[in-house]
Amino acid sequence: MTPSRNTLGWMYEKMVASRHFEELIEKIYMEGKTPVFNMANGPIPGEMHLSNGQEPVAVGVCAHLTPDDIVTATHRPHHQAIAKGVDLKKMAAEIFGKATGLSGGRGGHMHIFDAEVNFACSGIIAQGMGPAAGAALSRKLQGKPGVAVSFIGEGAANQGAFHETLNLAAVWKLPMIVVVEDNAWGISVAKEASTAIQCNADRAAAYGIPGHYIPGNDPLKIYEVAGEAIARARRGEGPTLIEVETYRLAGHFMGDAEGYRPDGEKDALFAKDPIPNLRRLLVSDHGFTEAELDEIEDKARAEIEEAIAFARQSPDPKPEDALTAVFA
Amino acid sequence: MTPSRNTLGWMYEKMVASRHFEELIEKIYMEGKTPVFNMANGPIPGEMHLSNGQEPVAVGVCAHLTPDDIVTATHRPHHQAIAKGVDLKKMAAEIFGKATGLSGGRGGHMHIFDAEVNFACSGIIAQGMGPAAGAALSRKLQGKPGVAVSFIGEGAANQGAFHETLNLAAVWKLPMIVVVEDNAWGISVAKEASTAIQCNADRAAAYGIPGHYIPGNDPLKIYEVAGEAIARARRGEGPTLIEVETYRLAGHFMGDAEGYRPDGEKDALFAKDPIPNLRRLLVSDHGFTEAELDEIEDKARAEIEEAIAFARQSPDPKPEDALTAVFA
Amino acid sequence: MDNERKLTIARAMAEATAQEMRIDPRVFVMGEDIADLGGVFGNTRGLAEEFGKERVRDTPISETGFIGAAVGAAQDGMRPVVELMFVDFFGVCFDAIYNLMAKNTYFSGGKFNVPMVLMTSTGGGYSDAGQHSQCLYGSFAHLPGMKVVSPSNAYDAKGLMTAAIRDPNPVIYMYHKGLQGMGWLGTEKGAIVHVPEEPYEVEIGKARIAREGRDVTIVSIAQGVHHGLKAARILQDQGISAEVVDLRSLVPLDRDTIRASVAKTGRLIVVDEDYHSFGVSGEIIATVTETNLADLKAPPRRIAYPDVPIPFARVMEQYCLPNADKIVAAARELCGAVIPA
Amino acid sequence: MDNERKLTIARAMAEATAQEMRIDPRVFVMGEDIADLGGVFGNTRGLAEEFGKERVRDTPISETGFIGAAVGAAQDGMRPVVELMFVDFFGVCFDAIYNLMAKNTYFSGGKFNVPMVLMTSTGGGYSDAGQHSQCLYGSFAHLPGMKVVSPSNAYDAKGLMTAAIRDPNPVIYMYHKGLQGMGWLGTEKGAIVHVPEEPYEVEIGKARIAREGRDVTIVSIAQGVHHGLKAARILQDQGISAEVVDLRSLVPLDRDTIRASVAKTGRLIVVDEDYHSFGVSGEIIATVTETNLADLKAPPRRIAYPDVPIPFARVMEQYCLPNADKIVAAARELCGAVIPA
Ligand SMILES: Cc1ncc(C[n+]2csc(CCOP(=O)(O)OP(=O)(O)O)c2C)c(N)n1
Ligand SMILES: Cc1ncc(C[n+]2csc(CCOP(=O)(O)OP(=O)(O)O)c2C)c(N)n1
Ligand SMILES: [Mg+2]
Ligand SMILES: [Mg+2]
Repeated sequence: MTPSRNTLGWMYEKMVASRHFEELIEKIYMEGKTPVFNMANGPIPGEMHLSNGQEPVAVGVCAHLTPDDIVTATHRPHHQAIAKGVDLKKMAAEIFGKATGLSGGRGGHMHIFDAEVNFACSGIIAQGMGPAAGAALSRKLQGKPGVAVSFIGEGAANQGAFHETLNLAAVWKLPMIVVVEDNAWGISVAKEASTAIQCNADRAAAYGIPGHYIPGNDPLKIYEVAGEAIARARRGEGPTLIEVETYRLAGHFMGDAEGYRPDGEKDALFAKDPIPNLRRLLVSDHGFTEAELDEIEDKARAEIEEAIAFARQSPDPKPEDALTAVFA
Repeated sequence: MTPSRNTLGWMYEKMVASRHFEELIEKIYMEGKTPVFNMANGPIPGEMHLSNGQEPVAVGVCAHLTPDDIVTATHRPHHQAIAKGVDLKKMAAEIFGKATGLSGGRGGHMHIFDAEVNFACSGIIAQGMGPAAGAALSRKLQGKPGVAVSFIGEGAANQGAFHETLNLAAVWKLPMIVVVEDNAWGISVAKEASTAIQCNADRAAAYGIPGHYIPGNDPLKIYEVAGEAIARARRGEGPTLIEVETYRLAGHFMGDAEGYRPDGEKDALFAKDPIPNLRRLLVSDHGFTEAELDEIEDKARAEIEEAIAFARQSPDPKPEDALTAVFA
Repeated sequence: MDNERKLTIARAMAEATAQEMRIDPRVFVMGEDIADLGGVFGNTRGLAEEFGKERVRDTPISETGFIGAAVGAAQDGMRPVVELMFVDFFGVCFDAIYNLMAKNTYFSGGKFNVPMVLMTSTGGGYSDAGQHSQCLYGSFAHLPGMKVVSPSNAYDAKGLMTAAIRDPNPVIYMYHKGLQGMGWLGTEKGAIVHVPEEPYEVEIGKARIAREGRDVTIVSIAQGVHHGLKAARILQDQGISAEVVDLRSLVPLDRDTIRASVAKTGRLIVVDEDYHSFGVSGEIIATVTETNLADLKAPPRRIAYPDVPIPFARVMEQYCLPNADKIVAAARELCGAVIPA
Repeated sequence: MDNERKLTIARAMAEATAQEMRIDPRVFVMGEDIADLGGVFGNTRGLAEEFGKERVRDTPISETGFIGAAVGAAQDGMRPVVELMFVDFFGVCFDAIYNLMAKNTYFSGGKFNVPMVLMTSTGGGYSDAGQHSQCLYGSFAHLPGMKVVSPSNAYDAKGLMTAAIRDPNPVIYMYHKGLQGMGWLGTEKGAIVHVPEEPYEVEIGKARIAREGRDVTIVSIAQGVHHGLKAARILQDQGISAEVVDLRSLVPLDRDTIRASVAKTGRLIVVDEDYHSFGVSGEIIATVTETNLADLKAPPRRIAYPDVPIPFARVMEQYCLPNADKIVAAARELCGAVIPA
């Protein structure tokens, strides 16, 4: 399955948008946090987990999804949210903790929820999986279309919820895909120090479902494999487990000194940055012109900048609104 | 690996003892519970999960263990406790809730703890696994011999703890064995309704460790496979996952009407009762005489009856001792 | 009326669920042994037969998985009724409950809601030991974002279940095993009461005066209400008039009803089968003293489960449990009555 | 003395652990990111370097697995010090904590004991939102079988850690992120105090009078103690003398010290960053009113976290958190002082 020209352009656009989003967030996050880095300060306080380098997974999978499909994400959700079509302005505003944010500032960066496009998060490792299975079950019970995709990190594949949910989805043949973003690290702990086997895709055997490992952080390959899995799920044939090699170009969170990385690892990863890679490929193999791609980039960046500007300008929530929206 | 004649006799003895224990418990449990069955009444109140039919797993595995090795068991622990060498009198007294019981009546049937032989339980599904891994880790850290065996049911293999613990044990190469007693049912839910694959032993692939399925509720085959796994663990080569087909000849707990069983299942199981089977085999293939086996049986039964008599005669705990032993 | 239809709590719960399932296709039920077996405690009996095993589904022993799934289904527009067989098992799945179910409405600023019911059995008294006998009322009530109810009788059981299923929010529905009306768990007769056939709601967050009185207020929930009522009958013979408040809900907590009662009686006894410290009993006492200090004629008292794991041995467990005698003794003390030898 | 050695809580915890590891080979440490990284919150810094990665081991993200393992290791004679990175994650592993760790001593009639320390970070104030900012003091303190401590300063941090490691029982050691002395979480200067080099214990279960006073008692733990001390300084200027009680332990709870203080002042404010209802604040108020009703000159008050999930937005979170101003206002009210406009 090769993406159409349109889809290729969309993928590139969303990757650029996602990266630009992270770059701006990164810069703004540091405002008010120098010379002394204190998370509580600045226009964007709290923890910040950037997704730089992991864009291929998000676009390769979400290219197959409609707003009606379900995605659950993690503590590192921006790239997936952007690829899923979460409202950019409201999302940016949420990350700034503004009244105009998706949840009026209650959730913040680790709790991006957009009911319009069925996007939800949990900051607790692997705990988005259960809800994804449940949404898939909901569609099955209602006889309504829709697949649910749960994105997790490779570190999350050692959490009990991973096992329970995959077994449940398999027994009930739910239209669900679990996508493991293998960026080689769970904070400072390397995959091989935490995971008994090399490749989590092999764990599909424990549930009698298909499992695929995709090396190379390659958006087109991801597109292909995810497309087949999602089509399979839509046909009612049950869940698939996909693991994707990807690169965490940033620290685990902002402020991470990354002392645990072997020498040279970061440089090697930057040399494999998937965005320039895809750009080259689009020109060499898919007939895109440089001008066209520049235009796509400009558009992507402009949209992001608009969203960030919206967030900046938006008002703070009323403090006492903290007490509302606990119950429906 | 074939058991020695001595071991064969031991296995038979412990199987008979275990069965006789359950038969007596079953009878006494009903005292005070007729004509109206109320769990709270009688000399043995509370839930009661019998192990009739599952004796082969216990003896086949525990034949390889010393008192110094560790076993963690479940809500259905009697057969394992007996095979592990838990003090029979104190165990019986514990099940009666007596002052002379293993924990002075605080634990009861689902919480059989005997520090003398490193035996512990949890009534929460699969939650004995973590402690077994930890005991294995303890031996590894101390450079002391000892393996830890965690017995669980096939239903427990869908619990998150199963996954987390096996991964942990595999990453750390712990001297640990997980033995899944596949009695086909988790209360009223059949294995195929709860488990995405036929055989939990295949889940070993998710941890890069050996996995073995043993059909037929066959104590000799269990002895062989467990022996290899335990020897491997003692050599420092890491954990093994073993699943054993076994038969639950009783209800899930006393009072279970077993309406969920297909017609004829119980009869078919009784026809395969492992105790008469082993007896026949010992005579036909291993040169035991009927008289010898009668003697073994008598000895086993006598010991059980003594234990039960001890329990019966023992005094109740002091009510206010409920408030003690919370902390060391 | 003697020829009125009386139900057990188990049947009342099942009836409410069935009635909602008939009118609302979004309602479905899942949990361990809730289909063929009808629930270990009988509260889903008959549902699988009527609605089939798609809508009434047995689950693997994977509480994190299926309670998490209920959250996702609820967010997707369904109305799951899900069972955690014993409340004691909450430790294997609490994240799905308190970090997802209870918070996703808030995290989404109200854009998602999570209309689900989590049924779970509570309580001891039948020697099921320390991992199968707890109430844990306080553990659930302490954490924001979920309603918490527990009926003391079948009328409330049905009405609370109907209200819980219809509620757009997550509701923890705790049913006490000793009140279920399953013979094998013993039967508290007072829990088996008249239940109308037609659907009705009992408002979540409203306490009920189970018995009026003047001298002392006994506040409790579920099984404790029956201990309170028993004590009140004994006290009446001894010339002490006890009011019994059945909380029915812990979240929201009907603080007004509690306070009004103590404002009248001037004396408070909290009866709580959950652990003594850092739980329900402390909260009720604080609730009263914060606003009604001047009304108190005597220090408030609590008859709660001591801070120890629940022992198996009958004599030990019974020693620890609240009961009418303990309440009577406390009430007499509070009222300055002579304690008979 | 200005030239005395001052440490952060993070360093004090690491020092205590290292000292115990040197003298006791049974002590080992495990948790996520505690080896190479030295703990996200710095409390295991230097341990892997000194003791190697066998004794200081990074774990997979498998809290049920490795906390369960700690229980088994403790029962087998080791003394694990294990970390749950944020207390908010307790929902994925609480069974191992409260059904195993906390109960196995009891279940075994004292034949096994479970000498382990579970370290976990608590608290908000830096906009980490609803799954990374909770205190959950009440959730742990409510359940029997585990001790629960939380230091407000580095001296206590070291002494409590030493005591916890040496204790034959399981101890939950809660450290408040805002007090850790990690610059990136802000730094409460009052937490950085003199810490002797040699090992010492601070007795678990003993509260400390952090400041003496006559008019009102402020009871708190961890971060709340500093709010209390700040408030006390402000109140002093306004002619109100506040006593500040630093609980240090929730289990065992030093009820005597609390009661003695209120017996003296007649007024009680509980400051609790955990959720308002069914938790610590209710328990403290009940503790006092049960025995010292007559001493109370005014109704007890609590400044606690409201019963809502913790919001991300700074203005919202700060609105909800306890702080010195709220305490000052409450104290003035209790003391009948004029509230300045
Ligand atoms: C249950 C739980 N344990 C621990 C954490 C703390 N934590 C946050 S992110 C993280 C690492 C996750 O690694 P991975 O799943 O590979 O995702 P990545 O950060 O690489 O995207 C950890 C341990 C958590 N949020 N939840
Ligand atoms: C976490 C948890 N969930 C549910 C239960 C209730 N329960 C007790 S035994 C049982 C079935 C267990 O099945 P299996 O593991 O196959 O063991 P068996 O009873 O067949 O020996 C269940 C669901 C429990 N004790 N713990
Ligand atoms: Mg990762
Ligand atoms: Mg089974």
